[in-house]
Amino acid sequence: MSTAPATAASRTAATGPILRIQDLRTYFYLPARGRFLKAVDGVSLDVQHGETLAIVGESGSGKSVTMLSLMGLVTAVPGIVDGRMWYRPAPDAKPVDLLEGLGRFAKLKLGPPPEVHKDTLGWHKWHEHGMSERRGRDFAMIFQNPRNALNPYMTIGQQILEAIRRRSPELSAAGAADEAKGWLGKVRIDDPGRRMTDYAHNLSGGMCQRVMIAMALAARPTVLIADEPTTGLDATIQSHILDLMEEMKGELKTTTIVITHDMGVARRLADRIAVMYAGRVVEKGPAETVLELRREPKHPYTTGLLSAIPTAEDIEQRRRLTVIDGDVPDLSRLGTGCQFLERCAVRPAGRERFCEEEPPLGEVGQGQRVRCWRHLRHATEA
Amino acid sequence: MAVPGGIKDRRAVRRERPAASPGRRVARALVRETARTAALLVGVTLAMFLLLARAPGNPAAMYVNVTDLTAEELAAVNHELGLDRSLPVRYVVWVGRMVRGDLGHSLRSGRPVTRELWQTGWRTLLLTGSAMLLTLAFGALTAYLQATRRHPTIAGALGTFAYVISALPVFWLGYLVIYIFTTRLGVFPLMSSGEAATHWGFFLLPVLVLGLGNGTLSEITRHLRAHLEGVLQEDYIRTARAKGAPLLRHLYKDGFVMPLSSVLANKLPYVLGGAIVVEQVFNWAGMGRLVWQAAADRDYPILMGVTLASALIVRAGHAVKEAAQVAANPQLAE
Amino acid sequence: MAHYAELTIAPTTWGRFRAWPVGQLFATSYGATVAVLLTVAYVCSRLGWLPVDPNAMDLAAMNQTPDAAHLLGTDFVGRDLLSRIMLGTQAFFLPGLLAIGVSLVFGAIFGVLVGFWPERFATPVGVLLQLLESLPKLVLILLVIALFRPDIYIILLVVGITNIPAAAELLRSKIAVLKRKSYIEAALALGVPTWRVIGKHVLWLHGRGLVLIQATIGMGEAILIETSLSYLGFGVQEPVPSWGNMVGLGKDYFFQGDLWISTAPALAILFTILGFHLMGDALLERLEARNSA
Amino acid sequence: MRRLVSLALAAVVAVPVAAHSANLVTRTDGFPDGGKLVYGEYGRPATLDPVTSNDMVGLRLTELMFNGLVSFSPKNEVVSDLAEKWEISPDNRTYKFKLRAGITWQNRMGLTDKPATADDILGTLDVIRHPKTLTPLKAQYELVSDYRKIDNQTLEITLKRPIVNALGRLSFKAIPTFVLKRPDFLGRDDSFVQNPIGTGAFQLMQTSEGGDVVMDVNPGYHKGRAHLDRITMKPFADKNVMTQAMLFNALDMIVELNPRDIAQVEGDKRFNLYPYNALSYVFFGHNARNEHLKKKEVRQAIAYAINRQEMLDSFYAGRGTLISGPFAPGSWAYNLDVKPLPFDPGKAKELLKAAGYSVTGGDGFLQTESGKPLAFTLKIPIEKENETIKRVVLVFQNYLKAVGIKVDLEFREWQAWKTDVFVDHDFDIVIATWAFDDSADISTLFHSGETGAWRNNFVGYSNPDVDGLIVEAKTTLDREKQRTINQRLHQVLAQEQPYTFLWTLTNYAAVQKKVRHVELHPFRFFTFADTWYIAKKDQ
Repeated sequence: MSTAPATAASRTAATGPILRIQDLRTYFYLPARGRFLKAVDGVSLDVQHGETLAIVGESGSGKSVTMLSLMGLVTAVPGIVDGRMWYRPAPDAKPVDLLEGLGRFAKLKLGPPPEVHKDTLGWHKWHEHGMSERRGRDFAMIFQNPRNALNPYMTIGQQILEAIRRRSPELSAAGAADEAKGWLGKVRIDDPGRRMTDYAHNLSGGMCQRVMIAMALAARPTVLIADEPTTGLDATIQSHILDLMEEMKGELKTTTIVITHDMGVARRLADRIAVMYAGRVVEKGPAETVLELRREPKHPYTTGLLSAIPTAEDIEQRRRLTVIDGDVPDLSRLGTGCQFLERCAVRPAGRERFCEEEPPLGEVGQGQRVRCWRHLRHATEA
Repeated sequence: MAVPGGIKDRRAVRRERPAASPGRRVARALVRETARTAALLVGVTLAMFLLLARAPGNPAAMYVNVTDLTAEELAAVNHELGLDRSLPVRYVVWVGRMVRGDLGHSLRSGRPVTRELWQTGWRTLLLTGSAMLLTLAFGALTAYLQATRRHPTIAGALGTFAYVISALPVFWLGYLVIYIFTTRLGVFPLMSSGEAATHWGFFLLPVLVLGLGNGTLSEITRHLRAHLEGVLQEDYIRTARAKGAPLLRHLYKDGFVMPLSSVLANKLPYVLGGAIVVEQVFNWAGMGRLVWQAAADRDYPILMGVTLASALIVRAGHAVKEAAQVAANPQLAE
Repeated sequence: MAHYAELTIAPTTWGRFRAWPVGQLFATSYGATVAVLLTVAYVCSRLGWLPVDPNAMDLAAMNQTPDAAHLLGTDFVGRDLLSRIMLGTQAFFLPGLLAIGVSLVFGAIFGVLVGFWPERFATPVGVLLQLLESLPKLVLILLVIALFRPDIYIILLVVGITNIPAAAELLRSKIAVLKRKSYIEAALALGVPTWRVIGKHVLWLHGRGLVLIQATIGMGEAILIETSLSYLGFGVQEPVPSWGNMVGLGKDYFFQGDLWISTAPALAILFTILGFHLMGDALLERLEARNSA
Repeated sequence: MRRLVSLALAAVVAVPVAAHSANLVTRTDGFPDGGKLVYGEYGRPATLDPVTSNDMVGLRLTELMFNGLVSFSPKNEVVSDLAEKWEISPDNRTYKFKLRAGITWQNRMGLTDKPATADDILGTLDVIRHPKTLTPLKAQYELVSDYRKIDNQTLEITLKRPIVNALGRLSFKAIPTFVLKRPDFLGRDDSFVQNPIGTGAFQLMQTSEGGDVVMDVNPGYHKGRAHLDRITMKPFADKNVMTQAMLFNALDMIVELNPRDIAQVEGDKRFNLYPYNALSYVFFGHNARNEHLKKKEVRQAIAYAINRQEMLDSFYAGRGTLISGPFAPGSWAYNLDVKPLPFDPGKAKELLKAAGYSVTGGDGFLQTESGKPLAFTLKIPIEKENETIKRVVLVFQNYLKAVGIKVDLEFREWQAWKTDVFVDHDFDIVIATWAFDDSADISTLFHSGETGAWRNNFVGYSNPDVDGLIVEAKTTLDREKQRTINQRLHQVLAQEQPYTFLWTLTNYAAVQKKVRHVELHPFRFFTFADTWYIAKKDQ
């Protein structure tokens, strides 16, 4: 695969991306149906230092599973079966493959029908050892519905201190407590001293999410992953959380990956955007180009997503909302060819026959890639 | 774009005083539990008293050879034992004394009931307690291995062992164990001959038999495993793993303390019953033999004392459960 | 090496059954065979089709190990062990069902009462249940036997009653979980009459699982209690056979090397209870798996 | 005095034979002192003092720790104990006892060499007779009219009427009444009951929480200190485990070996077996109030229908003797020429047909013409270790079925069984054991006047000439005359069969070979324990 051209040079003096996911495949086996659920089917993504990448797509597109695979939190069987994840701890350090050695424990035979041989015990030991060192140090994560994500049996203070202790064990008890209060203050929680002794059920959803953010950032991760951070919160709290995240982005310059289905969130936070559909990346590129509705080239799915957002004008004239008809495909019954074909409204005139074959994620200019024959030349074309 | 000063959250304002410390929460739970136990004890002792009064037979037989006495002599004996007074009077007298800690004297040995209960009771408690701990420990270990699929072979073996041993009747298991370990291998001494070494050897066998063989092992293991699997899917466990925090620190309260304490409270009466059988086979001088003799002799004070003691043990089980669960789960206390 | 491969054809019910984890496969089939064997033994003994007359004594052939005449050997007065073991099923079959029935019915009633109307029923029912639980079982049964006849129905009735708290607690905690899921409130809000909600949603849909557990574990427990009591001499009395009193009589010959007399009935107890436990757990896991799949 | 017991327990006082013998002062048998003996008992003693103790385990312990005025020789002759010598008045009613010099109470609880005086002996009698003292001895000593102290060393006891074996009756154990909480009577709340002081060869050292009773040698014993240093009693709840404990050298002796284990212990060269014939016998009691059982032919038929020798051989390995009448074979009143009814099912059927049970019902059991079935319920008490009794009753049921009599077994809890049998007389047949001290006194068993509630004639048997014989036997003083009357009674009852008389079992004590010179008293067991010894090398 060609390396992405250095973009937004000013912000990223790095020679290469902080994180490069290459051809990641994460399958789940459904014994009742005897088939694989291909949640992530060959995803490749890059993230530059300090940059915020937004992964956008409907639920069931595999965006969350991609991140869970990165974090090593996928325990379902057979889990990660193929791919590499190059991670560069510091801008100038040599990249390390987080999935190095996967081949010894899980062999994937792609041919229809796909087969996986997995040494469960060995995989488990390797997987647990490999990732557990980096979680909470290099990578930190924030989750959806924060109140359930906080441990109901431990006070807020204990949970934040745990993250701080893991990062800097040398701190004294008082020092750690002060830092914890500092972080609570930074995420705009009132009276942090008293809050330390509260439990998750004493706080509101918004407050819990702030605690989650404080806890994640307290670990000073090099990469922060936010999985639908604002979903489920009501509008006002949602915008406060986004403001907070924007402020943190500016202040700490942490590389962030945001997973969301809400284009508004993506527009607010993202430098680059990747659109995922049916376990694959169908478009990725700088936020400006991807999000501009009328700018071509663009993947029909992205266009559908953008046009589904009602503008003020639409509301005024009470126009019917445009919808992408059809439904998200069943990931255990994916056929060959372009996955978006049934729902695609803009089939390339005269070249529909190409859609029988799945288009590659081809370069269409300025760091932008699209997986659609409307913009790519087919090998057989003259 | 600075966010206006800290957002006052409606929910936080409503609760003024700080969350009660675990210690105070446990204290409140124990007070509630003692009150409930007191009410229960009256009910239990009254029920047993009525049952005893209706049961045929008369303790006088322990004292004299009844068939040699004339009717008046027998009446004199009954009067001496206080059996001729009306039922309500006897109950009120008993409760009156019980409240002051005097459970009366055993009609058989003349020793105060409290001493008889204590001398035999602590052995039964020791046996039942350690057996209960063994059952819970085994169950927790097996459930953890099975739920986390860590060592499938060991987990499978322990699981099968749990199923087989808890289907074995404990009264037969006791004999089998004695036959194998003592008669054939001579490993365990059959009686404690005073020195500490043999005493512990003598103690280990009944605890093992009651701990593993009381018939609840497989049920407990399955209950713990189902509960643990549920907890492992909780969001906060995923957060804990994302934070790289040690899993057990986040898991132990909801995954172990809560289910184990409720299993302890539910299964304690059952293991206590099993202890009665094991005591007999292993010649363990516990409350079992006391109950046996007292029921046959209609030794009313001892029977009432035993009813009180076993009700207290069962309630103690519940108190431990309440205390543990309130200490672990802050939401329970409010 | 675990091996996962996609089936090209859609799985049939047999395919789905085969997909069950091996543990559950063995457990259910083992449990089913035990249940069948038990019912066959019970029916045969009821109809009197037994290999040898269970009460025929032969003082010359006491405590014999299994041979041609007596497939499982003879007991302490020379009676055939196999037919007595088959007859022994009568000791716990109906009484066991009675005990389970009692604990289930009353357990359900109390469970629903406390589950749905905690403010009104929690304390009165709670105190009653804990009263039942705190009574010392053994002393209670001793006195009941003294008062009435040592009849196994009465004894297992007492056992059933003392098991009500466990069943009630099981159902109450299940209702508490269901209520948090708020679809019960939704059904009530839609105007579905309360008893239908309780009947269909709680008792039928979710109750089945609990009934299953209580029935299998309950039967296992009923057998264990019946045999323990008969072993101690308080349950089923001679000449009616029960696995418990057969082990009890056999134990006295244990140390003299005649292990077999008590081992045969003990193994019968083992395999039967094992069958109930395995089947109960396996079916429960299927039920839970189906709910959460 | 008789006592109906469940089969695990047995009788009270023993048989006297009138004879004098010199009393030993110092131990001259030359046996070594030292060594410990640990013995096993099935069950625990209620109390440890001779007055309130009412179970065999307790009685054996009091034999070690206490002394009576007189005791018995290995040949069961009355010998001196606390009383050095005694004179009997011509009318056989007044007995003057001269106490042995130098008898002291055991040095326990603050007592040091306190001499035992006539006051203590008479004080003991006061305590026994006091209404507030609940003791089995009260009935036994109601025949004492009065007693007085002559001086510190001599006392006189007068009986209401002369009886044949008076001396044996006066072998109650003396207790130091001055240490009692209340000097005039002994309640079970008195600590003496669990912490006794006596004059016996061994004194209580401690009772452990587990129920062990540890007794050390009493250095000041008036017959010279016993050879053994310590005797410990360990209670067991399971007879099989007790035998295993002995086989594993955790016990040196078992008082009453489980019949099933006799063969195994006999084969083991480490142990000696000492048989002793408890004066008791086992029988099936038939309720004479029952319409079928009141006919003599039916009762006889039952006796003919069962093969007692086969039962004795297969269940007790033949260790016992069959009896034909209401006396234990060892007793002097047993009529040897009355043979037990033979096993003859044919004769049994004839008797039943003669008694009018000619019709055989559908179920194979006999009925009268009017269709009343010949069916009985056999009530048996539930006890923990009654496995042998179950064998006997099952086989009994089987034998009777062979001759067409239907028997249903009904097990009842022990106290409920006694209420059914002794108060409501709600039974057809029962199985039980009579245990005797004076084997000739069966008066209350068959006399028609003794059929009320809690009376010994619970079967309700009444036969005028049997009543006559009983009264005659009770009133004669002449032993020979009493023997012929009893033998006549034996003959009549052997025919009348109010009971189906079964057998008297031989009990066996198993003792480690290292314990030597073991003499056992058939009933009190430890009477000669002071002469037992353990060789130096084995201690």
